[in-house]
Amino acid sequence: MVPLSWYLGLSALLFTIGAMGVFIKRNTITIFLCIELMLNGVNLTLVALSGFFGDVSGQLFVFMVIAVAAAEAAVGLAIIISIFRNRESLNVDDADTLKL
Amino acid sequence: MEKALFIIIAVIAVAAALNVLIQRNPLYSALSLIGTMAALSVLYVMLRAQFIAAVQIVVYAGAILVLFIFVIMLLNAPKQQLQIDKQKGLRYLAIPLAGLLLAEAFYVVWRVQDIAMPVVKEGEEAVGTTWSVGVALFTHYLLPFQVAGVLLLMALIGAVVLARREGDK
Amino acid sequence: MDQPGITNYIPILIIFALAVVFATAMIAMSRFMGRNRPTREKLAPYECGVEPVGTARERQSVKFYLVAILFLLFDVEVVFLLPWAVVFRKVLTSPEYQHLKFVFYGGMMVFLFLLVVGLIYEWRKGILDWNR
Amino acid sequence: MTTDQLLEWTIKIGVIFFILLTTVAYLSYVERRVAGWIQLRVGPNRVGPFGLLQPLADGLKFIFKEDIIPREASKWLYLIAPAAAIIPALMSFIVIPFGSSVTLFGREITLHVTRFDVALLYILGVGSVGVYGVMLAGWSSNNKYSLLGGLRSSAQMISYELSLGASIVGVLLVAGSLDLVTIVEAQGATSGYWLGFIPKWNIFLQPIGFIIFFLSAMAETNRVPFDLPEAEAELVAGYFTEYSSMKFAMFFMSEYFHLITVTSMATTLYFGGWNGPFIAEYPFLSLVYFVLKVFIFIFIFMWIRFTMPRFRYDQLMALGWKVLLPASILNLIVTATVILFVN
Repeated sequence: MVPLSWYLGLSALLFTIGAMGVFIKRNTITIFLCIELMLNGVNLTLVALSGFFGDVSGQLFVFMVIAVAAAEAAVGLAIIISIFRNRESLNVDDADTLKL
Repeated sequence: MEKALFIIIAVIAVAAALNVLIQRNPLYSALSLIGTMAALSVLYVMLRAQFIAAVQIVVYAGAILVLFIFVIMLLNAPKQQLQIDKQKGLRYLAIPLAGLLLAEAFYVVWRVQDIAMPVVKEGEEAVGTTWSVGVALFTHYLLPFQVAGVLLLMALIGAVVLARREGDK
Repeated sequence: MDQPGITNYIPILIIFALAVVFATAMIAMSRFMGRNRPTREKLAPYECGVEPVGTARERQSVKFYLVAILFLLFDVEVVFLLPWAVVFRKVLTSPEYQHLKFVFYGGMMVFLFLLVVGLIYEWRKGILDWNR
Repeated sequence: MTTDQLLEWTIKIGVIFFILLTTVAYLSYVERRVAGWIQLRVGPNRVGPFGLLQPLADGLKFIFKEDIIPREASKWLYLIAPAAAIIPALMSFIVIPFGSSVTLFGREITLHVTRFDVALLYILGVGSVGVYGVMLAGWSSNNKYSLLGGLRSSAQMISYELSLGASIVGVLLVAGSLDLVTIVEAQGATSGYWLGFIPKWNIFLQPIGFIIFFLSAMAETNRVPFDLPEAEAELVAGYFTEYSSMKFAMFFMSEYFHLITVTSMATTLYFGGWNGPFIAEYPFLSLVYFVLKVFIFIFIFMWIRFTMPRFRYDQLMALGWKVLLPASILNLIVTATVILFVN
């Protein structure tokens, strides 16, 4: 049996890698990918706790997180596309005026 | 046996996640993230969350990342041109912050009490099957489910409004 | 993995390993078995015998992106339909859930209504017309 | 899990793998013979009796052809793309039930590799991952035909995946399980007959769902009349224009694997899978029935290929989004309402 702490440790590691990426990377799309990575790290925690406690709630949360991630990716990438159309750049620093 | 499998999968997941950071081309980063998604889906199966594991593959690997790669391919952005980095400081902040986050997380993990997974009796619907998720979705989680429907509709409208050119009506 | 249902997933790992080995072997075979005498013309992009013009790495129509975005959102909605479809008939027959019969039916009809509203919106906005 | 069980899985997977490869090789031969027959030509008949050794000759020729990597291609992605196409195509077969169980060497052997709770969702997931091979091949070749073919093909595949998934929901409403073995058993003789002789196959409950499924499956596998991505007249060979040698063969094979997958799914979901008369007495017949049904479907696919003209791209997208998707949602609502009042 794999102990619960291993799963939690792995999920913390994945979350940290994602958070680091948000700081280090300058490309908007990569930052977005790192946010997905952070979401997945948290999802692992929820599923692990759900499995170990025998309660389905954690998995329902993950289901909702996945739906939110899909909505977020759709709208986020639409924003990135319209910024790219006006600025010809994917750098986050060029998108600092709160308008398209 | 099970621990060995966990370690292999965990190494794949972390390596793929690190590769997302290392690659300069966002296309390679996105492809690398597929590896993490697939590895996590294996872990979900090991945690008996069978339905969520399949949804992870269908939605994350099969739809969300497809959309990412589509956008990267369609934009064909020029190679990152030289420019003055406005927030270079953030980069050096990342390492200590990551260290802090990890230390905090592992302090919690270290304090976690190890419990055994509950044993499912023969003939009883296990947690994590399609049946258990479906029933929970319409009993305890009916409101979040409907809100998710509204959210998806809003995302649909928002994305179309944002992505269409101003010119075409 | 002590639960009986979970071990049944192991063949996925077996076939994945087998498929990876098979694919690698085939790529390696084409690399090393065939002859290899590259010339400049042979390695140029194929454009029906005419000298290649420009590069293929250009920005493409936003239509493709809109299709992908619609696919993503509707795909999530289809995934939400699956667990409902699986439980629906058993719920109707089992006495335990008899009082929730119309919750299962009505809840999904509201969800489907939202889905159809989204589809009609796209339709009216002309997103589904490829020609425009 | 015991070593015994592991061995059984490995042997089954190995056998199925071998049979599939042979079948795919011979499908290319059968397809050309059918084409010849429909168009009053001969088809391949030189290599061996009736040209039966043609697939072998083709295979050898593929191996010894020159392998070209175009100058401006992204080398790694160009190499990975055929693998990304063929690996998902191979993976879906482990959950398809080819027959009931037979007794062999004194032990009972089920004619499917494995069964689990989310088998159908697994097939859908693996199928949706298959789109990467097409996208990467089109993009990495750095060829205009490839790129346009890849984009068109992936847009088509994802569009029709939706109506495919939504049409399957109708079957799920009737069957109440994602496990393919359960779905097949529910259509078997044990659940009785209507009017005493009509078997309880889902096709009789879901005729509209089946038509949607059939059209979407045809578009999913990029077959005529939905073969826009490789419309020879305009796009050369579509996303694999630049590929040669074994890598070309891999794309070719993965298309045939997809063809077998969707026809097996049509058989399993709508036509009772391995069910048929006398399977209780002679279990081996179940395998025969399954293969027979699958081959009838494959023949229909080929027949359509050589008789129908091609769609225009805007017609193709309109069919998927404006006809099949709304129809499948409507089918779903009607099915659910009927079940609510009949049960």
